[in-house]
Amino acid sequence: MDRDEKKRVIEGILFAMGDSVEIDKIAAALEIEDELVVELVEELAGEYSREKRGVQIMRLEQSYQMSTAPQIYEYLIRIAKQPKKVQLTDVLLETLSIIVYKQPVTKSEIEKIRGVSCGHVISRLVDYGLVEEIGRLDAPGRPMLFGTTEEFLRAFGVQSLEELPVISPMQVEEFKLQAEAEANETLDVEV
Amino acid sequence: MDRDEKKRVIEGILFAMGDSVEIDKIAAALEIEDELVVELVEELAGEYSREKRGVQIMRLEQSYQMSTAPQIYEYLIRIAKQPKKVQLTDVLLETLSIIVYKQPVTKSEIEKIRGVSCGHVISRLVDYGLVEEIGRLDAPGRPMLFGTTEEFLRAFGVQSLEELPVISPMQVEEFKLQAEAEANETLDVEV
Amino acid sequence: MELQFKLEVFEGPLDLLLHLIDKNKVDIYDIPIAEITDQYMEYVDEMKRQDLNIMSEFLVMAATLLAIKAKMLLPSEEVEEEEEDPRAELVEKLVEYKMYKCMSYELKDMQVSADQVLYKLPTIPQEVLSYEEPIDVMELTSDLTLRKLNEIFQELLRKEKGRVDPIRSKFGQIKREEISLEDKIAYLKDFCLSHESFSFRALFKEDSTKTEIIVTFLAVLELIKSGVINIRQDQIFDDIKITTVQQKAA
Repeated sequence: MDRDEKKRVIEGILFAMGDSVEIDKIAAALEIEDELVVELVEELAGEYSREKRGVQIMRLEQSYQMSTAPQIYEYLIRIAKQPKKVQLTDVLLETLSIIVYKQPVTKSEIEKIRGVSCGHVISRLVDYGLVEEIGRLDAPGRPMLFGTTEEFLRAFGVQSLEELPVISPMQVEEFKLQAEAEANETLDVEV
Repeated sequence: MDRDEKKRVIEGILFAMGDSVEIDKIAAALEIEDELVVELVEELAGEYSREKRGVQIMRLEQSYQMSTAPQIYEYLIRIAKQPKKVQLTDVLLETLSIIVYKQPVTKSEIEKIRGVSCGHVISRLVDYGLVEEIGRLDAPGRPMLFGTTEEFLRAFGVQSLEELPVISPMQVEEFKLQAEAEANETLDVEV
Repeated sequence: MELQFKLEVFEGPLDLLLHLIDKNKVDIYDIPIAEITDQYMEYVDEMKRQDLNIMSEFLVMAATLLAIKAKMLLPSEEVEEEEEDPRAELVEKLVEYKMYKCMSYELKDMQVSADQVLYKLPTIPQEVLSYEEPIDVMELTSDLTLRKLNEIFQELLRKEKGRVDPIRSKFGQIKREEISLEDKIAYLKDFCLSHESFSFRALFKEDSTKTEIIVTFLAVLELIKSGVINIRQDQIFDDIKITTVQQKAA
């Protein structure tokens, strides 16, 4: 099987699976090395984007997934049934952001930060598939540890957790200044 | 929107729908004539087959559908068939070790030792064939008693349970003393 | 009722505090505690009027604020060198909370832009999908030895011995922990039917949360009001003795 054939097979696999497919699974099916899989998929993804195709290939941690290109969304929603988009409330987002940046984290740690009980908020995030139990803490009661899922990466359009904005008090100050600047601009316009 | 852009949108539509999509629906989404849709899809399908892609576009009556190319079926089966990596997690191992040393043992006894509910863990071990129901306890509710299977012995290369490393009452006493000593130490520090 | 609308917005006591700090344009590291506490209490009073159920966590914070305020008012006798600012712990909490709140806005923006991509369902022949490889137990247990199994078991026994409190063992599950005042009142009424007199402290387990204690206290107040129980406390900080008022046979 030559290079192009391999790419073809990978294309078909990503299409048929629909979901994200782990690199090592593709490698096993094709009986090639993981590195070659990455190389081939990246080539394929490059062609897609160069040719401005209607579909794209995205990486999610150690997996690849095929999806539509964002540019055609407008036409697509006229015909494709849009999956129910979960509107995350501020409470959910707040709790999620703690899990994102503190994972693996227990419920009581989250509650300590938010200052309110979070049991039902966490279960909602679990229901939405954004968060899952990723183990247990080796402490009395062996409390569950929560972390984010692959679905989280998809929902927030990042390939891996490393791509998320960094969190530090300084950063927060900066956001605040930005927000203030924006607010002032708005005021200027109004005045 | 030029011709290429239209083709791009059609590609995205066929991908996202997965199923067959009627020509008139595509036409409506793009606000173009049915005839033009047919022309564009056929062009797209031609490109796919010329480039020997892993996916193809087929016409079905008054619809089009995107599917995998028949040539890659073999690999598709390989990837779909890949067994999910089963692993004995810590939770499974812990539960197994209790069953090994306490058998015949009920679910609630196991849960008392582990401090968390174990129902699904035990059934997983039963699924793996390492553990089985070996009777019922003559007590209210007649709870199931679990023990290890022959498969377990085979997997660990022992001929009988007598060959298992022993935990003596003396050892248990020792744990107790240790725990007490630790507790006292903590107190000393606090005083 | 403008205030009512506003109150619903706060996610918790920290959120409300941050709002007050922002509104007063004061430095989070140098909170004028007396002022902020007064304003906080005002909000809490308003909330109390609306919904007793959301109160407990806000009350815990109120108590904390009052304690800090008191500490700051007290003349620090012969100032021990470098006495810690009583506000320090609260400030640390506020800063951390604010950090995550800020990030949650970032996340929100990211979600909006990630929304424009669609995926498709798997289209794999059913017979391929439903195939399940049998589990190879030998492979599964290949790097496991009896010795290791024995070690795991011993470790478990050790942990079991060290586990002081069996109730804590249930901490792992997510359970709904909001204790509603209504439930607590119902529970207490029930409890009164079978207990003629009991102590307030007897109502709690070792691991009862502050929230639970506060809600229980509120429930006790409610039952006094409706004449179900009487209470007596001999000294401040003493246990409260509760006696059930004999109900007329219905």
